[in-house]
Amino acid sequence: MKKLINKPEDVVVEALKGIEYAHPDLVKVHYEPNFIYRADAPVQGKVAIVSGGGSGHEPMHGGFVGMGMLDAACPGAVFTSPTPDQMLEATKMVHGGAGVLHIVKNYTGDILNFDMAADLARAEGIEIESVVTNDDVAVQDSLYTAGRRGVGVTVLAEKICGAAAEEGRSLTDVADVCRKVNGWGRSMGMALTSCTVPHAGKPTFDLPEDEMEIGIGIHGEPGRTRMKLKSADEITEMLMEPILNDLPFQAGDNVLLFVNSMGGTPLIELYIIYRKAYEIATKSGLKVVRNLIGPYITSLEMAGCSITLLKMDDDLIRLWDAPVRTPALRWGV
Amino acid sequence: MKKLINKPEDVVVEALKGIEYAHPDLVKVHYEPNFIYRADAPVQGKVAIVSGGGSGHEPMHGGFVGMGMLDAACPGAVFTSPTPDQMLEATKMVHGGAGVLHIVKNYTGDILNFDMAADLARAEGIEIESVVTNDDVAVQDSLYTAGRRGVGVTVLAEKICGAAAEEGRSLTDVADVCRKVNGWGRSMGMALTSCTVPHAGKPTFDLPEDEMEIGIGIHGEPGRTRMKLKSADEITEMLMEPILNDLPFQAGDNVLLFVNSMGGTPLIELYIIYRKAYEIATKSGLKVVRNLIGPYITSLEMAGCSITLLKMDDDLIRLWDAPVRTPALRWGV
Amino acid sequence: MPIGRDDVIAWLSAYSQLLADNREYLTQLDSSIGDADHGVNMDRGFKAVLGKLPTVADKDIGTILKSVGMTLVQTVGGASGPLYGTFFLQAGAATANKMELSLADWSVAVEGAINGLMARGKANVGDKTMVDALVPALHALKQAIADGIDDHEALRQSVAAAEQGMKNTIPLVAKKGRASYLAERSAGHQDPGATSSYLMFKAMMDAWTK
Amino acid sequence: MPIGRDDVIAWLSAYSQLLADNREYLTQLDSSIGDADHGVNMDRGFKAVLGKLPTVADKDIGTILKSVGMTLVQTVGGASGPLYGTFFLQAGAATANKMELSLADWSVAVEGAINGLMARGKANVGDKTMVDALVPALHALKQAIADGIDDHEALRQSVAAAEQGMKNTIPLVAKKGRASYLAERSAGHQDPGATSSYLMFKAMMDAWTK
Ligand SMILES: Nc1ncnc2c1ncn2[C@@H]1O[C@H](COP(=O)(O)OP(=O)(O)O)[C@@H](O)[C@H]1O
Ligand SMILES: Nc1ncnc2c1ncn2[C@@H]1O[C@H](COP(=O)(O)OP(=O)(O)O)[C@@H](O)[C@H]1O
Ligand SMILES: [Mg+2]
Ligand SMILES: [Mg+2]
Ligand SMILES: [Mg+2]
Ligand SMILES: [Mg+2]
Repeated sequence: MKKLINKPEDVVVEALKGIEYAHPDLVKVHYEPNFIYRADAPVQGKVAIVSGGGSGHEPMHGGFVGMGMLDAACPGAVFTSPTPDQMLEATKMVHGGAGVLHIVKNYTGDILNFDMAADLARAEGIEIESVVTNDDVAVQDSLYTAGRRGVGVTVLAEKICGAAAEEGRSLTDVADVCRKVNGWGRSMGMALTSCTVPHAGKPTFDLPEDEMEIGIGIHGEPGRTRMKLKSADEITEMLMEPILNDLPFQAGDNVLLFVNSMGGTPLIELYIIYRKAYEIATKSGLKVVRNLIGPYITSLEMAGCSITLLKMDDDLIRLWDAPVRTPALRWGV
Repeated sequence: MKKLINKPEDVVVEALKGIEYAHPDLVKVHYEPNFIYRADAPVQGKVAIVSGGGSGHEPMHGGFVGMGMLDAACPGAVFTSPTPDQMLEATKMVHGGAGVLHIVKNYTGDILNFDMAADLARAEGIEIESVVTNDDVAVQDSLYTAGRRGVGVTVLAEKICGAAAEEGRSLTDVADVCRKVNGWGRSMGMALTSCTVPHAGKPTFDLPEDEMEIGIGIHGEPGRTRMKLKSADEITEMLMEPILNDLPFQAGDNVLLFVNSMGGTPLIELYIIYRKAYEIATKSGLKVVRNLIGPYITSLEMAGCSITLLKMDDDLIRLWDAPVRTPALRWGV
Repeated sequence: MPIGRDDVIAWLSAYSQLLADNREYLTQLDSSIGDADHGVNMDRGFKAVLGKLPTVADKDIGTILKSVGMTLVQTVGGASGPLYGTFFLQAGAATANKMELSLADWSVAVEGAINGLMARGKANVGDKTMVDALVPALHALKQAIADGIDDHEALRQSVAAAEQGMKNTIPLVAKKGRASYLAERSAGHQDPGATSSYLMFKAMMDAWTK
Repeated sequence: MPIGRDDVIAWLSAYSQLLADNREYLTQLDSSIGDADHGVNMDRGFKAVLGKLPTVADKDIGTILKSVGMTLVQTVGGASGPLYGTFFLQAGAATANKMELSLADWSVAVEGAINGLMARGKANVGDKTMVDALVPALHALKQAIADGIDDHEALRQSVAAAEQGMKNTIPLVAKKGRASYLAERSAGHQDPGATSSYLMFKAMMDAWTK
C-alpha cells in the first residue's frame, strides 16, 4: 500500500488539521466530534446547510464549506458514515435561526446516522429538513435493493442550495430546490482500478490489467459489471446511455455536464471524456450550458471517472452562477 | 496500461477539443500548430504572457490561460517540448503591442524550442523577453548537469506575472517580477509510483511496492534517490529540508506554501502533507501567508507530491491575490 | 444460570476481543461486497466500549447496555453503528434497573433489541444482513427456553443457529445495504454484519458457559 | 562514389525506416534515463519528413536537407527536435544548390552540421549525448577520407565509430539533457540520442554502400 499518510487511524484528524491550517479565512475545524464549519458561522437569518459522509471523497464535503455552499460538513472515518453527535453539534454550531437543511447521500449508514441526528436536533428545538440524493443510475431502485446511491449530483445540489440559502430563501424552499436538483440529475461511474482503504492495506478489489468496472460507487466497492477495458469514447457512451435513458431529458433542455475524476485519473483524460460526453449530449439535442470538470467527489486514489448530467432551468443556472467561496469551488468573489 | 484514452497519438488533440468545448467563455483553441489562447486576445497595450511545455502536466499550462494569468499556452506531445511554430503563432496571436514574456521551464528541449521561437518572433518585430524557471532543489546546478528543473514555481510565476501584466506593467518589469519569483522559490518532489506515457504502454520506471523515489521531476523520469517508503511526516521533512536549506529563507519571511499532487495522489493525503509542511515552515520562523493545495503541475497519473516554498513581499502578495479567471484558477471575479 | 452485571461485562469484553481478533476477517468480508470498513468500525466501537465500561461497571445492567449503545452510536458510524447502537439501547431499556437476569429475561431483551434494529434498518431475513444471523439465533434461544432446555445448551443452540444463519447469507443476493449495489455479484460471499452478529452470540456463549 | 540527390533521399528513407523499426527500443532507452518519448519523437519527425520529401524531391540537395531540418523542428519537439533540426539546416546550408557531392563534400557538410548542433546544445564528447556518437563518426569519416580509403570502407569505419561512441555512453554520468537529473544513476544506460545518431550514420551506410 502506497500512500502519503502516517498511521491509518490518524488520517482523518491529520487531514482536518491540514484544512485548519490552510483555510482559516474560510473555515474552522471542530474536533471530537469532528466537523468543518464556515468561519463566519452562524449566519443569522440564513438557512444553514449541513452535509457529511465518510472521509476519502475529498474535496467532498469539507472542501465545500464556505459562503455560498455548505455551512458545515461532518467527516466520518474513511468510507464510514459520520455519527449523529457530529451532525448534531455541527447543526447547532451553524444554525442561524432559519432552520437547517441536511443533504444526505443515499447510503444506509448515512441515512441512519443523519436521521438520528435530525431527531436529536429537533428535540433541541431546531427545525430540520432532510433531502436524500440518489442520482446513480447504475443501481436499480427497487424493493430488492437499498435504492440508488447518492453520488455526483450531491456536489451540484450543495452548490445550488448553498446559493438559494445565501439569497435568503426559506428552509422549505431550499429543500425544494434540493429535491428538484436531485430529481433532475443522473450519474454513472466507472473504475480502472480499485482503491486502498488505509487500514485495509490492500485494494478493496482486484482488477486485472485489461479489465474495468462499470457502475461503481464512491466507496471502492465493485460495480455492476466487470468487462474488458475499452476506449475512452466507448466508455463515455456506456456511461452516457443509461443517464440519457433514465431521465427523460428532452431535446432543447439546458444541462450541466459534470465529468468527475474518481481521484487517480488525471485532468488530460477527463477532458478527453468531456469531449465525447459533450458531443453525445449535443447530438441528443441537449444544450450543455454549464460544466464542472475535475476531482470533486472522489474515492481515494481510484482511477476512473463519473459523469453527472443535470437538467437546468433559469433559476438553477442563476443559483449555479452565484458567488461561492470554499476551499474547492470559488467564483464571483 | 489503464487510461481513459482513445488512440495514444490522439490524446493531445482530443484533450484540446475537450478544453475547447468546456471553456469557450475563457479560451479558444488553435490547431496546427496547437495552442490555447485567451478568448479576448489580443489584449491591446498589455504585456502578453506565453508559456508551454509537454502535455501531461495538466492543468499546467493550458488550464492557466485567461484573464490574470497566461495569454497563451503551447502544448507539445506528452512530455515533449512544443515546437517553435507553436510558440511563434501563439505569440503573434496574443501580442497586444506591449511585448511578450515567454516563461520557459528549464529543460533542454523547452529552452531550445522557445529560443528558436523567440528568434523568429523578434524577426517579425515582436519584442520578446524570456525568463527561465529552475526552482527544483533535487538537482545540483553545476557545470556537470543541465541545471535545475523548472517545476512548481512556474505555476506561481504564471499567476503573479499574469497579474503584473494585467495591471499594466512594462515588459521589463513583468520579466523582472518573473525572475524575482523564480529566485525566491524552491521546490522538491517525490513519487510513490511512476506514470505511463500513452504511447509507451508501460510505466517509465518500476517502483517496488515498498519503495519511493525522492527528487523526481514532472516527466516520469526516476528521481535522485530510491529508498524504502516512509511516513508522510518523514517524507515532508525530507522535502522541506533541502528547500529550507537552499534558499536562505529568514525567520520572519512571509511565504506561500504550495503542496502539489503529481496527479494520482488524492486531496486527503495532500492535506496531511500540508499539515506537516506548515508546521515545519512555522517552526523555522516563516509565516505561511498564502497557499495552493491540489493537482496543478502533474505528471499524468503519477502518485506523489511536490512542495514549493515561495518567499513573498507585499507586492507579490498583492499580485497573487489579484483577480484571475482561468479554467484551473479563479478568484476575485 | 442467572446473568449478573459482571456476566454482561464479561460478555462485552469477550465480544470486544473477538472483534479485535476478527478485524481483518470482517474487513475482508466487507471488501468482497462492501467498502472494507466493517472490521475497523466494530473494533473501534468496542474498544471505545471497553474504555467506557469502568465508568458504568457499578451500575445496573440497563444502564450498562444503554451506555454501550450510545458509545457505539458515537463511534462506529456506517450502517452498523446505528443498528447495533439501537440493539443495545433497546436491550438497555428492557433491562433498566436490573442487576440480574434469567436467560428468559435476556431473550426478551434481545427480542426487543432485534425488533428495534429491524425497525430501523427495515431488513428482513433473507436480505443478506445481520438480521439473517440475529433472528435465527433469537428463535433458537426462545425455542430452547420454551422447551426447558438448560441454559448452557440453549446458548449453544442459539450460537449454532447464528452460525448457520451467517453461512446462509453466502448464496443470497443482497437486498439491503451496500452489498445490494452489486446485485447478483453479491451472491457467493458471506455478509460481514451477519458475521459480527454471530460473533456477538458466540461471545455470550463463551462468557456465560464457562 | 558521388552522393546524388536520390542518394540523399534514399538515406532519409532508410533512416526513417530504422527509426520506425527502433521506435520501442529508443523509447525503452529513454525510459531508463529519460521521459520515454525519444522513440516516438523521432518516428513522428521522420514520418513527417517522408511525407514532405515528394515536394522537394526535384530540388537541390541543400533545399532537401533544409526542408528536412525545418520539418524536424516543427514536428519532433523536445531536445532532439531543435538539435537534429539544426544539424539538417546547417547541412542544407553547406550543400546549397548542389545536385551531387563527393564524400569529402559530405563530410564538410556533416562537420558544419555537428558544429551547429554542438553550438546549440553546448554539449561535448563525454556528456552522454548524441554528440558522443556524432563526433567520433565524423572524425573517423574525415580520417578515412584523408587516408585515401575508398568511400564504402570510409562509411563503414564512420558507422563503426558511431556505434562505439554510442556504446561508450553506457558507463558515463550524464552532464547534459534530462539524464543529468539522475546524476550517478544515469551510468549503466545507453543514451537514446546517441543511439538515434548511430542509426543515422548506419542509414547512410545502408543506403550508399549497396
Ligand atoms: N438495512 C440494514 N439492516 C440491517 N443490517 C444492515 C442493513 N444495511 C446494512 N446492514 C449490515 O451492515 C453491514 C455493513 O456494515 P458496515 O460495513 O459497518 O457499514 P457500511 O455498509 O455503511 O460500510 C452489512 O454487512 C449488513 O449486515
Ligand atoms: N544539450 C544537448 N546536446 C546534445 N544532445 C542532447 C542535449 N540534451 C539532450 N540531448 C540528447 O537528446 C536526447 C533526448 O532526446 P528526447 O528524448 O527526444 O528529448 P527530451 O529529453 O526533451 O525528452 C538525449 O538522449 C541526448 O542524446
Ligand atoms: Mg462504510
Ligand atoms: Mg521529452
Ligand atoms: Mg462497510
Ligand atoms: Mg525524452
